[in-house]
Amino acid sequence: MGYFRNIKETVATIFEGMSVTFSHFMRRPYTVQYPDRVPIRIQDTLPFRYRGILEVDLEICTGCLACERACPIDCIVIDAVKDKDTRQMVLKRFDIDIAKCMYCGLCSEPCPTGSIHHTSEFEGADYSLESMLRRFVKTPVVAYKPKKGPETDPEVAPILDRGMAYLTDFAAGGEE
Amino acid sequence: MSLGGYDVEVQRPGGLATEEMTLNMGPQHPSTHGVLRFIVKADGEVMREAIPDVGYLHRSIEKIAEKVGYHGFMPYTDRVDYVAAMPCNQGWGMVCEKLAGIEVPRRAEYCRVIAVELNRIASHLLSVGSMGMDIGAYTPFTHALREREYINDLLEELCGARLTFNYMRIGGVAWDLPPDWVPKAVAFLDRFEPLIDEYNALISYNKIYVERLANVAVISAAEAIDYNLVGPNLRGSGVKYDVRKDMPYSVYPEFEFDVPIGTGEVGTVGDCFDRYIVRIREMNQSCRILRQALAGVPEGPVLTKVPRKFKPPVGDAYIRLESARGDMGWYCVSDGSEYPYRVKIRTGSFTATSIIDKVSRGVMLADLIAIVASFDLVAPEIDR
Amino acid sequence: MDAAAIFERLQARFGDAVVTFDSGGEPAVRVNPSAIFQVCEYLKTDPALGFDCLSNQSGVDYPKRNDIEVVYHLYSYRVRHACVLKVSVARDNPTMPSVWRVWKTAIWQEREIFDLLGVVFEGHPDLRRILLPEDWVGHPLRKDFVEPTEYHGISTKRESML
Amino acid sequence: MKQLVLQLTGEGGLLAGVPYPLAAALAMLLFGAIVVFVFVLPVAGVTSWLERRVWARIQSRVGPNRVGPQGFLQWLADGIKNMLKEDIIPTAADRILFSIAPYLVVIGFIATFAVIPFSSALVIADLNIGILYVTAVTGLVVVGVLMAGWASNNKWSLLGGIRSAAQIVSYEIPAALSIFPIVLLTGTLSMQGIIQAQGWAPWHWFLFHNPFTFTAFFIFFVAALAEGNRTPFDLPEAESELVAGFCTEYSGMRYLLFFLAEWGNLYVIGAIVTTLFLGGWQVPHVTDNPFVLAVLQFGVFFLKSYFWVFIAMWVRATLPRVRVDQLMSLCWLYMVPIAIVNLVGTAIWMMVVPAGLDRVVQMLMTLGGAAIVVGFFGRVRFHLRRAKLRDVDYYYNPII
Repeated sequence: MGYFRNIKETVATIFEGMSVTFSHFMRRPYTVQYPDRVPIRIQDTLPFRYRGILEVDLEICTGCLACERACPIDCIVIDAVKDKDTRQMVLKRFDIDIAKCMYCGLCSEPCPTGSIHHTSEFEGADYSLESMLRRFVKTPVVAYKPKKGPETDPEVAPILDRGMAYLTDFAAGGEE
Repeated sequence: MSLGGYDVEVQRPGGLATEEMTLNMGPQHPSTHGVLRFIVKADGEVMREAIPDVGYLHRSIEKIAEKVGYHGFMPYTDRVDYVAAMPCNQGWGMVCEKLAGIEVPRRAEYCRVIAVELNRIASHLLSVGSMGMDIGAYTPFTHALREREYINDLLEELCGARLTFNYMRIGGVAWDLPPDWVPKAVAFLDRFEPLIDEYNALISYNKIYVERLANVAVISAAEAIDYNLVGPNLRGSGVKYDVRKDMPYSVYPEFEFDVPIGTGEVGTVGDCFDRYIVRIREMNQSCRILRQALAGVPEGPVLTKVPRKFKPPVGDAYIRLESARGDMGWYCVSDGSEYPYRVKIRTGSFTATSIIDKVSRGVMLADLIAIVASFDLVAPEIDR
Repeated sequence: MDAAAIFERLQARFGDAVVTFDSGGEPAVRVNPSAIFQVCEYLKTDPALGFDCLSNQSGVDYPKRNDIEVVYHLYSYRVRHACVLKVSVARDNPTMPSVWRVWKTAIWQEREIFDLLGVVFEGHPDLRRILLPEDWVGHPLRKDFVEPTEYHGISTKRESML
Repeated sequence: MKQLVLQLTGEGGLLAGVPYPLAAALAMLLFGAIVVFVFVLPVAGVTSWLERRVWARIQSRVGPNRVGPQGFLQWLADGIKNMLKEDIIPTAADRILFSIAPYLVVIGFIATFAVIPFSSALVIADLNIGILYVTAVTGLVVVGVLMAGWASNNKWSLLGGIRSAAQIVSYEIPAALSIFPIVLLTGTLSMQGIIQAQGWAPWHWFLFHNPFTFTAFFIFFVAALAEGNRTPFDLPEAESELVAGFCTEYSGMRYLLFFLAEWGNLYVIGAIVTTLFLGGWQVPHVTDNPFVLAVLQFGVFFLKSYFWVFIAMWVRATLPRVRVDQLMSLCWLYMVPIAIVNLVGTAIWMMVVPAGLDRVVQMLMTLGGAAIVVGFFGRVRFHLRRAKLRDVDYYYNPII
């Protein structure tokens, strides 16, 4: 009869549901007590590909403007001028508006040296929009010029290695 | 008031003087799934009509597409449906590839399928979880989100983001599968599959839950097709149609999987419970696809050479793919320039919202919540 | 049935004045705007065609050709085939019949086209703006749409810090 | 207490010269205040903390664990925060009704503490109509909730208030009908009398007295949950439907009072269930020291009632919410008829079943109850195994 079947089903399914919920008393919670009660900083647990706040290694920036062109929302502005005397590219300005950035990663893909890349830093809260503007060039610097063969400068070499690690992680084939 | 072409007359036996109440549900209501508003005309607890008012999340993504170019639009597609961004990525990739006639490497197709199916599970988890929450059971929601977090971890390792993936590119995917990633994904499936059964034991077949959903908002197959319901909503009405099976794309023909449909096991075919249980079963099927895909990832490149200044020939293309919310249509017109001439995204939530007005007549106020949840509406997808 | 076969059937029924074949891009059937309702009704009711679903309806603005093209992507769940219809309406007076009596889904899809492109669908039961506010001026997906600088006193532009 | 007041007002007492009725009234007020602040408020508060912890663990979360040891003082922090918040009364609201509604709700639950027997001696007033008093006084909650819903001048609030009124009034009937079998068995309405009719051992409890009282227990518990607006009957404040139901417009302290009443009510439910069906404060005879005995009895009573509080929390974490029409059909089609069957059945049982068989049935019922518990833990073990065997350690495992 429907009447008693309803009662039976109600009791049986509630019994089953209650046993599932009770079993969770014997399982460990899965949540992380961010930010202060974590054994390791969350940033250190993030994968290599994590797209956090952008960073630029000026030492290996070639000033090619590929990232500026690739950015769909124009949050990167670069002023690179060719010095008439030394015939070198000089970076006068390299600004990224982190407040505008949407962390898509399209800028780091075409970078020839991996100079612009995402870090695992994601804590970006601040009190003003102005402080979200990252100005990487403090004083004009000479752009990096890729060498034939391996990098010899002991200061630049590790940075370049890191940059290339980001770059080789991308799937090959995008360029043409 | 005449809205949507229907005039509603309130019939009252005996002339009991009651007043119709206009309730404004949303945009700040707890269970409107994003930003969605219903103008509800209710007679006590019984609704006369519920007129959806959409547009609160309209970000003019289709207009943006005309300004940012083919490559630059990829991250915007994440924002079309942020619960299941991978299918949107794939949709944009597919429509551009169809326009330009680009062949995607097989390994890239496998990567896409793996990412999309993981994302589909994540989206369905959110859907069934929030369904439980809307019906008043909070525990299933956290359990579902807990498993979703694992998927997010996996996708984060794959593409560096948890929500707005931007994983795919025109002609393939941006990153190859990371080393040691495949065993992790298999381990997740091993963990997750029994938890679907646990989830069913906890909530799906709970009598109260079943009673809340069975026979509510029954949509017949003809009605569902007429209103262009897609995906699990359509299959809940008993129409066996899945783009992955019926208009195969990518490498889906290589996988074995079933298309679950609503059978009316606790009520009528096409009720809220059918739409719900179809999603649960689709998670099982996605696991099946994932196991096959993860076992058989071929070697090779994951991205073809596509010019950075991507200029497809003049013409138009329309593709369908099965996103988490069903048959998603991407229509793109190219005028041969660097920028798409026109992009139209036909999403499942948009058409599902249009039927709410029809099915919500004469049901209880609490049922509207169940109806909205059962359609798995995602507000940004409605408004785009 | 592929697009050519569908076109042949339509041609036999309606004649060349109403339908033409468009092979640029995806093969499509171009329909005279005044006859769109009859064509759609035929497509739905004919048992061999059986297009029971309007899966996508979109509008494209062509200022150079001075017309707005409304594109219908149809699908038949019964026969499992698809077809594309294209209708061009004059840009300065974009009016065409609504097909909501054939497919209910057209109610909302036509509202969206009306909202974003300004095509007026005659006979539509509820032709209001859907995504934009009721008092919005202009139709943004038209190519000549200029974004207003402010809306109700709120500026639509933000100074770039860069 | 009477002696204490007499002593104080008598010759050489602290309050010599004060008329006895005034002193007695003052003493009552003072005692009531002490009870409220020392017992009722912390009980409601701790219940709120416990509920959040229990919920959190069921949901794989941690829950409040920052204020005090294991977050034990969270309720205090929340209370102080809410006290300090601005008390907003909407301009469109009915100011007077809006202001007094929360107090009515609180009175409705605090007044029940007057008859709850914490031990054989610890009871404020052992009324001879105790259980009737409880059902009557909790009716005050309806008035408060309906008042809050109406006075807020908000449609969601109104719907919540109406739902609540319909619900509480309906569920009073099965609740009362389930009390009657116990009254039949004991022949008294007094809470102490009902407890004294039971013993310390489970087979002495009315829960396992006969099949009808066993069913009556569940009917009563479910009806009490419904009266206390607890899930699965939390329709009046159904968050996903009515925003916050009757307390949508409330904030600050008044909002707090509603929740104080809700959690306090939870304890009252547990206490009444314990009294009626679980032998109340009955302990085995271990000591004659009245003080030790009182502490022991209080402890037993407290634990038993908190067990049912825990069950209510656990139910809340498991079940979804019923719909309004289902709520009513559940009450009138299922619970009321079954409660009447229980009542008649108990009466027949008392007449038909001989005393010797009675004892056998009680033992069998107790064994049956134990079997249910064992079966339950079997299912729990099954779920644990299914989940645990395949647990993955690939991921970052948090340390709590």
